[in-house]
Amino acid sequence: MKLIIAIIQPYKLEEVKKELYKAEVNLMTVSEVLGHGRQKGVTEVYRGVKETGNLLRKIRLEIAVNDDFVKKTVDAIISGARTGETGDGKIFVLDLPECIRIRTGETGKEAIG
Amino acid sequence: MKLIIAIIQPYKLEEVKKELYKAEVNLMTVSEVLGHGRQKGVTEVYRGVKETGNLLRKIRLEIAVNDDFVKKTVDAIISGARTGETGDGKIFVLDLPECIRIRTGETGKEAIG
Amino acid sequence: MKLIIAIIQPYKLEEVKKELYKAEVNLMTVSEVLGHGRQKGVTEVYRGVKETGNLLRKIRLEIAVNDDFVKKTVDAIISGARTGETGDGKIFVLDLPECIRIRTGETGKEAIG
Amino acid sequence: MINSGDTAFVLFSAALVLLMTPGLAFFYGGMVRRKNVLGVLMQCFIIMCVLSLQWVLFGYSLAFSPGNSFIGSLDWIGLKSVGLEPYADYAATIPHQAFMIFQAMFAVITPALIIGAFAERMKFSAFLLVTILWATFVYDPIAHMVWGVGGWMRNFGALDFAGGTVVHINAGVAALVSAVFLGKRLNVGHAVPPHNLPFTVLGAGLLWFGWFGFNAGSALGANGIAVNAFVVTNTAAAAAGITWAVIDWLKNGKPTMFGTITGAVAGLVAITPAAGFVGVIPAILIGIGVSCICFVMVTAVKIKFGYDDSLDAFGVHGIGGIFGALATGLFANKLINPAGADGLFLGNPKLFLIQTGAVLVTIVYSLIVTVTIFKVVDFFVGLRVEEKEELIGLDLSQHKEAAYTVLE
Amino acid sequence: MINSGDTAFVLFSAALVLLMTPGLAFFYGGMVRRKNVLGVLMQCFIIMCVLSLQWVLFGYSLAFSPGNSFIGSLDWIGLKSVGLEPYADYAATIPHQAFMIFQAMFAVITPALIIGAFAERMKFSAFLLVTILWATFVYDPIAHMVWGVGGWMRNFGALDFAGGTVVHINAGVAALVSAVFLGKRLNVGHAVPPHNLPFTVLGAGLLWFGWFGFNAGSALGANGIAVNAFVVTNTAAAAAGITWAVIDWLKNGKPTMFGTITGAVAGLVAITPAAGFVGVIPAILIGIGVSCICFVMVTAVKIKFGYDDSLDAFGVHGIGGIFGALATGLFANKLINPAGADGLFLGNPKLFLIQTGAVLVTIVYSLIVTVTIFKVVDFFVGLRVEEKEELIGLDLSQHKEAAYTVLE
Amino acid sequence: MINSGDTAFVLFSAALVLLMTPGLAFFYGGMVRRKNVLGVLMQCFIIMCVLSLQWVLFGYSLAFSPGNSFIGSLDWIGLKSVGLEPYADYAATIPHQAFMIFQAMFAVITPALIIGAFAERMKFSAFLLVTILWATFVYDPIAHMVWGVGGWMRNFGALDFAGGTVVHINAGVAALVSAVFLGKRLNVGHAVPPHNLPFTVLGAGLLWFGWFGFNAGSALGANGIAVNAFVVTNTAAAAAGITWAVIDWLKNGKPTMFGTITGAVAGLVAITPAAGFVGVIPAILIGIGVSCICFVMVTAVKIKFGYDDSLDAFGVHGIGGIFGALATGLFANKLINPAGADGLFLGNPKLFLIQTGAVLVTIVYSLIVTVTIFKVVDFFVGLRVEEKEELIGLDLSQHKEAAYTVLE
Ligand SMILES: Nc1ncnc2c1ncn2[C@@H]1O[C@H](COP(=O)(O)OP(=O)(O)O)[C@@H](O)[C@H]1O
Ligand SMILES: Nc1ncnc2c1ncn2[C@@H]1O[C@H](COP(=O)(O)OP(=O)(O)O)[C@@H](O)[C@H]1O
Ligand SMILES: Nc1ncnc2c1ncn2[C@@H]1O[C@H](COP(=O)(O)OP(=O)(O)O)[C@@H](O)[C@H]1O
Repeated sequence: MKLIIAIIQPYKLEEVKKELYKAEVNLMTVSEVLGHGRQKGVTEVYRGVKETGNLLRKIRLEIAVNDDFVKKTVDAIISGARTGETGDGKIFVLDLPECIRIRTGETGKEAIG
Repeated sequence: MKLIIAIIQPYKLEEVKKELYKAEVNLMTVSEVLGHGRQKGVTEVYRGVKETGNLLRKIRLEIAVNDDFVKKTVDAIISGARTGETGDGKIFVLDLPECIRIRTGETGKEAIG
Repeated sequence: MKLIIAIIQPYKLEEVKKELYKAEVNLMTVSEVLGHGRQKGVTEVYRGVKETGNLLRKIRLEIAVNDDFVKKTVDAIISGARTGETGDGKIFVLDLPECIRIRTGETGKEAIG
Repeated sequence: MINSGDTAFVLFSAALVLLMTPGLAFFYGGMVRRKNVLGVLMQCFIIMCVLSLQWVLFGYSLAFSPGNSFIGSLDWIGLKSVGLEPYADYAATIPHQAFMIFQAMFAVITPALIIGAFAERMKFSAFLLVTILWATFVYDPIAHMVWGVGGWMRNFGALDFAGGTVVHINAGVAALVSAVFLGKRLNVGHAVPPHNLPFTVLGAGLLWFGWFGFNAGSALGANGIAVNAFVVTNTAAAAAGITWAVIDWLKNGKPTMFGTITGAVAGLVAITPAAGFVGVIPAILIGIGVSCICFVMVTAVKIKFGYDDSLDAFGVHGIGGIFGALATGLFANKLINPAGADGLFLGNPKLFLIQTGAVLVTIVYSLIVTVTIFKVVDFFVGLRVEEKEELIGLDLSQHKEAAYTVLE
Repeated sequence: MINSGDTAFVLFSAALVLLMTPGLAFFYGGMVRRKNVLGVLMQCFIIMCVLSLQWVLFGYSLAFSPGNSFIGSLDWIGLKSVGLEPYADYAATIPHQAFMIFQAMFAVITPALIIGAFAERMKFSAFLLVTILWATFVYDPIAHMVWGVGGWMRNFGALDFAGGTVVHINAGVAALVSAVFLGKRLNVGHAVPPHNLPFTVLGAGLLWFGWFGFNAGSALGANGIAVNAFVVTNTAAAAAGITWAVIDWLKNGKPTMFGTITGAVAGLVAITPAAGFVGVIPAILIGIGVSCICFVMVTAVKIKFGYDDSLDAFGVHGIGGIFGALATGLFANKLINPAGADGLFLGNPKLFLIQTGAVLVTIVYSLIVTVTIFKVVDFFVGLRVEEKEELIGLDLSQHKEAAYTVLE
Repeated sequence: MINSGDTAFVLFSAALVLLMTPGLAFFYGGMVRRKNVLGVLMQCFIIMCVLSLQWVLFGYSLAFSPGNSFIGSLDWIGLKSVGLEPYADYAATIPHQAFMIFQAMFAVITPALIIGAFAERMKFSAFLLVTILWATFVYDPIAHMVWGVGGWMRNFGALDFAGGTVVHINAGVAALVSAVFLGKRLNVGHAVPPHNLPFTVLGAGLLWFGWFGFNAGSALGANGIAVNAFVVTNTAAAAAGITWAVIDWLKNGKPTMFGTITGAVAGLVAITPAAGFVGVIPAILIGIGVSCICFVMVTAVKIKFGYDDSLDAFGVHGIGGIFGALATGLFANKLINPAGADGLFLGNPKLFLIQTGAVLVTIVYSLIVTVTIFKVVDFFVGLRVEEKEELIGLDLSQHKEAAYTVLE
């Protein structure tokens, strides 16, 4: 099993979710983070003074999947999140040795889906 | 060492914490996330129109433990978080090759606790 | 590749960022979390009644790096975050088998930086 | 002769009505998604600025100076001849400028109401143009026809105590037009959860408070009519608030905060034209009625027809205003206000016909001119932000600001 | 004869008092946990609606129409005979309905104060029933006894300028009863950090502002007594605010924002019955005194006895009201208000005894009837939400809404 | 003779001005980083308490009792001789205490304005000391000189309708001093994004609303001058708000919410001294002018000189006040107010010189005494919090509280 962590643009969340559903990936955990990457921040203006924030709002997805779903999931994220501009984000894939469903106590493959 | 990530119902946090303390697991990192799972969202009503949100508030726990604590920790989380209804959440267990305590520079087993 | 997760004091974020830039680590993802550790909470007072919160605000950094950057990164975090008092936080280092840049589809070493 | 009590009353009423625009900003601002809240606040606030100026420069003259029966003259531009002596045709006991500034606040809030319909997707520059044109070519003439010396609806006998037609129907129709013109927001289902419902409640509280100035102040003196308007305003808001809560309870299982304040605001809208002409029992009936109708509008009609009136500016203000204007024709009572007329239920069907006529004329006029304005502005500037700007949100894309920080 | 200055004054005072209920909603709403904020706002707002109606339908009649010495008659239901002419027994210079609507705002805020005691755990339906019964069987009779023509406490010589007994003691006692009846919230330690302390500060600011209408407005005219009430209101709030800050500083190492506003509100409560009868130095002493006593109540007595008065409705309003009513018996001064009486410190122990009597009677009456009401409602509907509903929070479980969104 | 209309007017004006301090608290509080918001709210609120007391105890006496030409006497301490009869030298138609409490609100908000300059880094104890000393040794004497019977600037013919010199220049200069004394905040670049911009907008809305009390109330009666002040206040705010938006648009690509409200507040500041003396066209010019100047101050001058006026208390209030006081010397018009004087543009250069003189004297006086106060307090208590306290934030370090919770 793998744990996939993706950092995407906030305004791409809806599209990524749509693509994931298409790929039959329905389970995920989402949070709001700030990212520092290659993307230059939007210039914001406060009382006439420009400020180029270097921590930008991003969405972090955490998705645990079985091995045969990894590619599908990664592809779905990419096709939902890509604009071709810097800031599109990254996907990290980690090994996931164990997974447990709290409700039933199931583990492993059964638990993940 | 293992890094345990648990997604639980927000209103179960207090109980999970209690169970963890009982199991002598005192260190943890907590954050608020949104989860998409099997659980159907509560139906909310805004200006008379029903809305079934599909991202529900959850609590994410991150707990690094030594190998001999893994079972204890998982069991504690389960006994605190289980209601038997969908939405109870998941536990993910990752390998944790290294851990460092910033204050002292200690590493590994010493650092984790 | 490694995924480095660091929990630090919120008020140390600026310094940690400075140290990381010095070490040429520019990419990172930041979020706000609550931590339960050895540190005793500040005593807060609400309507004359004291409350020692046990979940304290912390910052969580997530940094994916190539193997040869691990030590640099860890050292930079430590030198930015250490005060010597409990609460300074922890660094967790996980294996990162794969990393993908959404924008280009690059993977592995190329994608990480 | 200037009366200090009346002057104090009208000035504070004006201050209360001014406060309604920030109130509306929060009422609306709480409802939108977090990335668009400044967009809404900014539109409300800039209207306070732009319309305040438009009004003293030429708006007041167009609306209230004696002109023909459709529009005023330019004799009072820059407040020429609008001094500190009373102008008895409007108010005999307060300085003329007190009347002018009280009316200014109405001119400010009316276009602000429309914002609710096109929230979260309109270009700021287009919004600004539309606002100025609309104030000049829709609001000012309608105000003149209904309230101005020589205005034909005024002479015709139409009753509009505090702005049912001029303010609410007028703005409501423009709202519908704008929702249709701009099309639906992207990625938006039926209900968009308010990003900060307490802000919306705060806004509703300030609106209720300010509405006392709006309605009671329209008596233009601290007299019995003002007291009556004050009392029925409070009563109608209360009745409408409960009514919505009850409908929610019956239909959706629980009474909601958002529903209750929506109802209260609908009640305030509906009592506006009637406030100086009806008593407390009709006020209750008006409150109950308006919540029922608006509930149907925003939960069924809007969805059926598929226009995206984001924050229900038409569904609450337009419909509430129409209902209130007609209800005035039903319940008006000369015992309350001898300067008014009796309504249908007191045996005078004529008033009801007049009210219906006034409503229709306002709708038609507002519709035609608003459509024209939108067409022109669309042609020259374009109405809607780019898709990416909309997804990112108006705060960053139109104003280069974020409403909230994430860390400390 | 209607005086426009007095009428303007009373109408705006009524508007200010109306604003106190949203103010209270934010004062309380900021203090609760995030999942319960709409629960509190909704209770406050629905009270604005329900009590506004109750009052015009029959509440005002029960409280103020000439009846017997305990309660009014039903002669004025639906505001029958309550017109736009003055009713000299209450206020000779303003329309009768102006007096009525000013009093309406008091009838609204009083039950809203009680919310603080049962916040975060009461069933909405039960809350609604309790509120209506309590307004009718506790508030209206007490208001009649203290303020109504023929009311026995009024005839007895008890002084309650703006509602120390009628509003604060009355509500405070009910608050204590409700806290005891409902039991402790789940998973709650001694201090629950406010989820949004700035909201609480906003509420405190609006309360302070509105309280000028509450106290000065109770003079029912823009006269010297009103000015005096205004001045001492501000002074007592200030003195009490500082006092709490100082106590915090001494006892807990730092002055706190939450403490300071708690003190200020306690000061406003305590000066309420005295505002028309005392000067500025007594106001300072009252402010200092009330903060000391309330501090002990909420930090020691409450914890000692273990009842869960969530937001200290009893600890601040009940105790503050008792203290203020007694202090009126100490400091009242005929030089300030010839229609009042001299207090103990001016050599008239009788007033102090009368005040003590009035306090005791109010406590006993409110206690007995409130207990009965809670028993009845508990029996028929149940008072407390289910455990799971409480853990999830009232916003979702009672109103199917969330106050804030998490993403954009 | 007491006039009820005037009394109602002044009392409500006082209430509106009181509300400005919570308004300012939110205006400032929204701007700071999340960890410091209570620090700002607390400073504003404690000033409401401390200055309200200082004023009734001795401040009013120092400022307004007949003393010498620099300062009042101690004859009116504890409001001795300040009763409910009019004091004709100040206001002949309202109780003396009404004038006193109206002025109290000015004494409250003036030191609160300074907070903007030292926000996010000042020790609470030092702040408290500075505030009390400053109110006593700077505000009270300046108020006496400008407005007090016998005050030399008053006799000299300087015009300051509602506090341009006394309030804004005075506070602005003190703000600059405090920014320089305290030094820069740690880890702060040029622009610090407001943690909650809607709070700042709310504050701006309340300030605009309250400013009607501030400026129109300064007529001390519900008369023509009051109406004029009300109208030009609204107009100048509007003109300045738009101006800033336009400058932002031209210079930075987009109009901003933060800029627009900054401009509006600058406009309110600048019109303050002129409100009773100029008409609506000068008001527009004043609004346009002040936004241009303040824009340059906060975007260029401040950065050039490198002082850290955190929230631009000097840049907006100080500079806006100076500009307004001088503009009064240009535009004042006896047709508006016969008790005033004609300005330079009406052919009377003398007034402009007098105004310039008054501005300079105020600056010099405020500068010298404020520097002394800061030196003394620095010596005895230290002005700035520890580095770690500053990094953690004032909320936790100075008040042991957090403004918001993170979970439920
Ligand atoms: N090495 C990394 N470690 C952690 N987070 C990263 C890393 N690289 C990128 N990110 C996250 O991905 C976001 C997008 O990265 P960025 O470099 O701006 O875009 P792109 O991947 O298109 O070049 C960043 O804001 C950051 O949150
Ligand atoms: N495969 C997964 N990857 C990431 N998060 C998951 C996954 N499965 C479940 N979750 C998280 O766990 C939460 C509960 O899951 P859900 O399916 O609703 O309940 P249950 O586990 O009881 O069936 C989800 O809301 C989501 O946050
Ligand atoms: N074993 C752990 N698992 C997860 N988070 C941890 C663990 N140990 C520490 N943390 C995080 O690090 C923070 C600091 O830890 P603490 O024990 O207070 O300080 P120190 O590491 O200096 O002894 C905690 O608040 C918590 O967020």
